[in-house]
Amino acid sequence: MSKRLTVRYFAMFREHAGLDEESVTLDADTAADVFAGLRHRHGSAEPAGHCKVAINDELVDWDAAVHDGDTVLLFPPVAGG
Amino acid sequence: MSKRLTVRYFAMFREHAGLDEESVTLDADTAADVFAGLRHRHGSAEPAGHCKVAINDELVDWDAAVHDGDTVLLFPPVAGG
Amino acid sequence: MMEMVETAIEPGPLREQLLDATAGACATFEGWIRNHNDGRDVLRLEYEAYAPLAIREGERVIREAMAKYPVLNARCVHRSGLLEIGECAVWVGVSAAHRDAAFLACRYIIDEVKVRLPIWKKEHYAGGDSGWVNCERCGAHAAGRAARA
Amino acid sequence: MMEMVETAIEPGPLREQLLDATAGACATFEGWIRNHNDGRDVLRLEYEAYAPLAIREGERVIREAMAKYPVLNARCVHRSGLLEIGECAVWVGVSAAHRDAAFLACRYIIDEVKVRLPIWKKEHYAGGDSGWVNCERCGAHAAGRAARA
Repeated sequence: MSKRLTVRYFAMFREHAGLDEESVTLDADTAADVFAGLRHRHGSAEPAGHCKVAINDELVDWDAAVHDGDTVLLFPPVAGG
Repeated sequence: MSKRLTVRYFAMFREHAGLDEESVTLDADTAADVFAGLRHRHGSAEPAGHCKVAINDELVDWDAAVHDGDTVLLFPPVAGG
Repeated sequence: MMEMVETAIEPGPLREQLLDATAGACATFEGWIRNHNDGRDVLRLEYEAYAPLAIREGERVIREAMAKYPVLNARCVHRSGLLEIGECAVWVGVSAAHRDAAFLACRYIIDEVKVRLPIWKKEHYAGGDSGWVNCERCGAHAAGRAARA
Repeated sequence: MMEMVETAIEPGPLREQLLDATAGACATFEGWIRNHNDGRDVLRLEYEAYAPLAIREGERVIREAMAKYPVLNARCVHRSGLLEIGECAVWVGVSAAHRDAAFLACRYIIDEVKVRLPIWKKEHYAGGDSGWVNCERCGAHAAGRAARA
């Protein structure tokens, strides 16, 4: 089902998208659907599993449901420390 | 064979002997013999193996030979850190 | 306690905060910017972090460490922004009654922080190019974009 | 490098001496005087050391650690004399390219230092008595003498 979402890109994804944040209308049930549907934006051909995702500032699994109005944060593979 | 040795006591051994250092003449071939021969001085009924010994400022095994004129350092069980 | 900062990490005052009359051991770890990685000369590192979630996930990691091991205090501070060679990117400190718990908790925290917190680093190489660490295969256009950056 | 000191150990300058442009990790350990041991309230600790041999054996331990693990710098400082609760009795610091070696070498050094260096500690208890640590069974007259001390 089509949802209106705010998507935020970080690090390499932000550089690829050329922006921090955008509003998108997307046919997506789960976080994984958002990742797959926005490949042309974040630029990653990798499986979502190598990356992380948060919905409304909560880290979630890729099968977490997205709802209309959610903010989805797409994180490339992390490298702290 | 009887040897003239300088013996130094540390920590609990020093407290028991009531002095840091003394000259002794002792029938001893090895460091273990010194430890056993001076039980009344260092006060330990424990096996030498729980303690350490140095001859002329070198840590040695208990079966190391002692020679006339050596300085033997008797160390109770250590507890650094 | 987890903290994200944008200025130099100072280990001295952080260590003070771990002091406890019942503590017999204190283990710390610091991650420093080194001048090489994977055989390449590194000039400096750029850290990007999403602080709200990094703090929340860091707090979770610290709570896990304190539940797993008998420790008294545990803290972690991570820096973001542009860091030069030799600077401290992350500091972890743990105090405990005994050293075993202090070492294990400190190790647990840094291991988890490195793989769970939303923090990224971009290496700037001697050749003038740059690259996001762990992202070699992240994007189809990755190599080309990094080289142009 | 191994050092024996009779005044307060200051971790700040010691850490500085580990800095190295090729180091990505720094692990430290501190042993602090805690206010309890084996269920007894401890007021302070008295460390006795035979410095010449403690230094030599400490240097040997550090060399062993550097041979076993790929580390860049390793240092240990041990204090002797009368120490109050919360004071630092021993500091170990190791820098390395990677954290695994830094942690393992740091742990190796403190573990060996505790059991190999000619250093002893006497605990002074809240009850007014005192006792040499690890020496419970050292001497026939031990308990009596300590109580009178």
